[in-house]
Amino acid sequence: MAELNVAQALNAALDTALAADPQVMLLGEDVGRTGGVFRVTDGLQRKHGEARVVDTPVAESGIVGAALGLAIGGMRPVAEIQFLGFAYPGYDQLVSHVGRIRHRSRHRFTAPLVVRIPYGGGIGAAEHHSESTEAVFTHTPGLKVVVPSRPYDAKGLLLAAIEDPDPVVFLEPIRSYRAVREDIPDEAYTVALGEAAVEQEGGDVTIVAYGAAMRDARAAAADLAATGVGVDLIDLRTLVPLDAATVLESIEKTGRLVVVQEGHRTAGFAAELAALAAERALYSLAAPVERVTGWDTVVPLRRAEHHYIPDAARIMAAARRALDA
Amino acid sequence: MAELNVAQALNAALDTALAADPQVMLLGEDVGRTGGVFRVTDGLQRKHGEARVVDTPVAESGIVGAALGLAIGGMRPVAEIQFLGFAYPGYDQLVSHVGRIRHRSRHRFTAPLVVRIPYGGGIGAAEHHSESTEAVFTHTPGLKVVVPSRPYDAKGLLLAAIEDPDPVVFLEPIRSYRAVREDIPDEAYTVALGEAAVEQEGGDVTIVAYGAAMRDARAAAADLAATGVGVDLIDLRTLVPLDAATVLESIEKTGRLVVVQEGHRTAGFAAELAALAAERALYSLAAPVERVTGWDTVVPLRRAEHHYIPDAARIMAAARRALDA
Amino acid sequence: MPEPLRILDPDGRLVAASPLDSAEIRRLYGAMVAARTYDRKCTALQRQGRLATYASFEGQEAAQIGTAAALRPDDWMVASYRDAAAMWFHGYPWLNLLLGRTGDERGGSPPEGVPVLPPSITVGAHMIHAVGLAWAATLQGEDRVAITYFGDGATSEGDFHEAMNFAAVYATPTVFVCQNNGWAISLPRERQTASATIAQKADAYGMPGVYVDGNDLLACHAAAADAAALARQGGGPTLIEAVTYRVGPHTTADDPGRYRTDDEVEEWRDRDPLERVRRHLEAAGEWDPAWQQQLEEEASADLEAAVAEAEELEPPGPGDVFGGMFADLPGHLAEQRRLLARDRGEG
Amino acid sequence: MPEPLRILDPDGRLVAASPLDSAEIRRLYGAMVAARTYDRKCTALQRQGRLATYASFEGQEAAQIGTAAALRPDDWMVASYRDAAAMWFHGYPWLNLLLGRTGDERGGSPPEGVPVLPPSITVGAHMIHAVGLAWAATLQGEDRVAITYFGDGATSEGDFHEAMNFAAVYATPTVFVCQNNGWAISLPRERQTASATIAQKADAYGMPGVYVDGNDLLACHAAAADAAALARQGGGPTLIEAVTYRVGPHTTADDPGRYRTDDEVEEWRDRDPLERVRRHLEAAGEWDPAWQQQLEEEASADLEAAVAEAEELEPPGPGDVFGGMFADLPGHLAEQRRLLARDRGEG
Ligand SMILES: Cc1ncc(C[n+]2csc(CCOP(=O)(O)OP(=O)(O)O)c2C)c(N)n1
Ligand SMILES: Cc1ncc(C[n+]2csc(CCOP(=O)(O)OP(=O)(O)O)c2C)c(N)n1
Ligand SMILES: [Mg+2]
Ligand SMILES: [Mg+2]
Repeated sequence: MAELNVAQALNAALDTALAADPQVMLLGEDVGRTGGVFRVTDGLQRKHGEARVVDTPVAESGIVGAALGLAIGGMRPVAEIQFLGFAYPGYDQLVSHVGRIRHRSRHRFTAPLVVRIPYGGGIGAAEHHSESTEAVFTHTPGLKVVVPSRPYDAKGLLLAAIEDPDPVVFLEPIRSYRAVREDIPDEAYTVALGEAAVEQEGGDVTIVAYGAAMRDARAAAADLAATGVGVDLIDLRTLVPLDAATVLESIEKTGRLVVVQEGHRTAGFAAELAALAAERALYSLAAPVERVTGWDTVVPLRRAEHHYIPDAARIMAAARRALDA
Repeated sequence: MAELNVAQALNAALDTALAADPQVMLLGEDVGRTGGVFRVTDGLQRKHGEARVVDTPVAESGIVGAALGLAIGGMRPVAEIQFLGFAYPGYDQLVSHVGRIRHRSRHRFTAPLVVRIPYGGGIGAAEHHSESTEAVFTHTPGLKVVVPSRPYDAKGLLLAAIEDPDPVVFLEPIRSYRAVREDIPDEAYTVALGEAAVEQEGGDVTIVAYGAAMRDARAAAADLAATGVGVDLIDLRTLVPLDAATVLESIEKTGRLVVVQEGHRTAGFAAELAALAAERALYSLAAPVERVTGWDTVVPLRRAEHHYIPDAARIMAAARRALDA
Repeated sequence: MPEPLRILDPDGRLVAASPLDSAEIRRLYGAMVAARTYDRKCTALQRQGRLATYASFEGQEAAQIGTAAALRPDDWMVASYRDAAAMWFHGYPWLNLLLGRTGDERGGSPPEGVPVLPPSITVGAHMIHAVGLAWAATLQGEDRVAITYFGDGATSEGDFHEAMNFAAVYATPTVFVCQNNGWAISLPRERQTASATIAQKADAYGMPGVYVDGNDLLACHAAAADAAALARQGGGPTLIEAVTYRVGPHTTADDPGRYRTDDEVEEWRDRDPLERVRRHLEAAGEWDPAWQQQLEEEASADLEAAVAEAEELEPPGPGDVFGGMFADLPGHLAEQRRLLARDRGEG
Repeated sequence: MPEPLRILDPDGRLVAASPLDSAEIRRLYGAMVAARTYDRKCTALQRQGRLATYASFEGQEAAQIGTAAALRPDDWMVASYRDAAAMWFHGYPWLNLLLGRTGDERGGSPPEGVPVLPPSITVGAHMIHAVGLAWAATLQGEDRVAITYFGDGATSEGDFHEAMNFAAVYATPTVFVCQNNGWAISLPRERQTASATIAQKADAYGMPGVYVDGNDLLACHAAAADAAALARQGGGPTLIEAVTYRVGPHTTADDPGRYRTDDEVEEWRDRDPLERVRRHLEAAGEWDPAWQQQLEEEASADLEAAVAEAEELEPPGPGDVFGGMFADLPGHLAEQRRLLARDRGEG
């Protein structure tokens, strides 16, 4: 047991995986000598060697494409893209090849790889450093999409992703890297992909969120609970495959759904959850679905970022509307 | 007036724009000498010269990025990507720069460009030639997304897109290129971006579709009408900015919504429309929203494509469920 | 323009020592004949509507068979839609190639142990996969090499650049074979890039580049054999530019008359890679019409059988559409399959 | 390694004829001093939490000012996050640069007529914009040139390759300036690519490549002047590799101690580009401490004023968040702005 934050828990997961399986390797920009710009891979090159923790040239398509070749060749690459805003040059490799090689070859060739990507805003970073475009990956066939929100899940989900026989896009909430600590078992353990966590139960309103937004969702849920409102708080943890059953069950109970998503609004993942409700839980809905999202704008820089990122106050406001409807 | 199909109407629009504005130019793979793999640019290089209708190397990021530079420099480039499946290498340029330069420079530098992209399946093409990932572009800030379904709109929307001061992703339904003909005015005209077309009115159920799916939606609507069912059939024509008012108005009238989308299901554009209904027309909904979509799979090749692409029968089945709910 | 590496001149005369004995040359000639038979058959089948669009490789047989013949059976191959000759020679069955062309993903699954990926339809993205495969082999202590085939047009894609750079930086055992066939659909080589040769691009990555007569079976074999040997010894990657020509249309959907002259095509027909080897063998008394006929008949028979087998296969069903995406069918795909059945009145 | 183009040796002695008269050298020296003053000020402001992360260009002043000084005022400039010296010299105000660093998009809007795009934060994608701008100028019959700045790491991106290829294929008047400062965050130049130099990559595109001492103001100016003249005459693009060094950390968030030695840094400090010019001027009796002090004081004063102006600006509001996306606010953004106001209890 050790008290670790998200970044440390991820580091522990990678260390565990590298120690346990000789096929596991890390590659990415600055993951080796400096241990990554967020220090998630800190010390791993020194411990596991330059052959298994590899600093790459600045070329995201090359990183993802090489990882695919490595995976087909029997390795278990864990690639890092430095920020989600720099993943787009590698998107073609993901959509055209990583997510398709199994299908294209009818299981003959497969891509057991993980692409780790720090995502999300809230730290007043430069342009392109605060993206939350997870919806694009959820719309990409053949990829699993995982978004931890807390240290314990971060380690367990990452180990599950590395073990998974299929490609996983693993999104790490930047502003949660060092926000909270949890007791983390020293040994290996997994948190199953595809299972949401019901963090809080209550009968009045369902709040669904994931990743970085969970902090604000938890704050809002706590405040609501304090005023006697019963909140079902769900951390999706995995977006693809989605744990629809857990979400639907809660909606059927509460009849009120608030979905929180930092990403852009149009065709974001919150839309998928709203659609789920409109398709499969319509008769349970007592109030219009509330989407609390980022906007269809560039994520503002430091001085205006707060106008973009959904915060506890906006989540509260949405929940109140749902309750008052 | 001339009877033209979609490909010819687009050719006429480009010819008109090239003749009217010396800043307009076309660039893309094989758009010049051969007139494009679908002949949409047929004859335009001979007529307007090699400087204005440019065959490019095989490099999609280069095509989009060069178009951006050309646009900032005062030109009105109309770039072609040969198939939507080959647009991904150029996606970074679209999301990171084309959609942002105006915002980044607070209107000092702008990107009045159009990226034309044939999209969608139904012709039994090779892998990557049947993509329908329009949702990705609708989730990309700063881009307008236009999808014509018929010859008249094809010319009018393309001319409006070329005139537009902002970047437009213009998706051309491959299987509709030569499917129908309409009388097209010889002179220039525009169809305003952001306005849906109500093609048929009826009080019982709302069917919303766009692009290639309109053919099947029309067939289903006709069959339903024949059985006495009143169908509101809406062709969105523009996905961003969305004509939400027209869709909501219809839902309020019919209480039943069927959304047709060839793209993958999860976080597709149909989800956005379902979310719209669940947020802003919930109390009008008399039946669960029905999404008729492609699946979260690779688009199957020729021998199995029919299992993927939404057809009139599936749209009918969905409408019947909505009516019987 | 540098002089391309050449061993067999257009008249079939050796201008350098042959790296292969005549038995091997006969074997490779037979393979070229079989490949051309396949190529012609596919074009014919497509005309009859029995195949989807087809991309002919006529004229490029020496570049493909010559280089592929320099490989070890366990070497990886990552090729494109126009490289059926190389893929087949390295173990990818005609049946699989034909299935792909009928529009059936099952073609993408070669027999277990055949180290050939399904053909890449996207231009440029696949070369880096060969870099990753070669890298994996090295990490696993194997001396396998990975060869990748691509065209002149593919060298304009950013992915070509990143693949070349990664291969050189990590000294992966990768052999890059660019078949410069003069055209990328309608774009001539000289407007694809302003460099005199594609081979010279290797220098930008600190890797050797070889400029080869792509219609010379022996020169292509020699260049690939040297590159594979260098790679196997840990010497890193090589770029081979095989100068050849696409005698047929880009695909059966293309009309080359719109962008090139028949004279140009005829000129290249006169440099036919099969004829060159045939002359060489004939001069050595190693070729006669009877053998030629036998080769063609055997190839046709094999292909007829493969076509029949491909066409007898039940078309893929919904199970194939959903079943290939993940190792286990996840809940959302099971649900979508159910929705399809329901729409079809089966659920 | 080839000998880099050099005019002023490390001791400030001319080893070739100077392309500039001493008045101009004094002007450029003053600019380098102002740039360094800005650079140090920004690092200080960042430590006080008044700026977001900052990327220092100390050591690269000659590469930036020398090349920028070879431009015509109407030439386009497309640069990166580390190129403030070049951008400022070409007309992009300190105020705009500082605003960007405070995290305010309004910094991205230089005064009308300043042909400098906001700095590129993504690595690699911006070079092609300079190709498009140069191409547009040609199409419009203007003889404007576009210069683009990028680092050694940027040359690994596919977009570098596509930009270089397009520029050469269309012979656009583009000047590519690679500041090889030895590092891409923690990756040393020799592991970024296996080629001996970056300049030699030009040959892959059939374009001239020039290898220049990037700490030599006069050599950088000469190389850029030649490239710009060639481009203006329709001679097409040139790649300039300016060999220099990033003396500071990658950004204020970086700890270079993790990947490089102080000795290496000290070695380069001794080759300081400002000191080199200072010695040259001093030897010619064109420099004295008083002038130095005056230069620094003037620069500080300008910067103080700019900082004050930047910090007095009202922070951007919701209007700025939504208002910059399109020429006219579309319905969906108006609706979203309304939703924000409603959540804030303002609607
Ligand atoms: C990424 C991508 N862009 C565009 C295409 C469309 N396309 C198919 S083949 C081709 C030309 C390729 O030329 P070359 O690389 O010389 O290969 P060849 O066809 O001559 O064998 C193009 C542009 C594609 N398949 N993939
Ligand atoms: C596409 C992209 N990938 C990664 C990054 C993260 N990043 C910022 S600077 C940098 C290194 C760039 O090195 P170089 O091109 O040499 O420029 P320098 O910082 O040395 O001036 C990286 C990897 C980025 N900004 N953009
Ligand atoms: Mg070619
Ligand atoms: Mg650098």
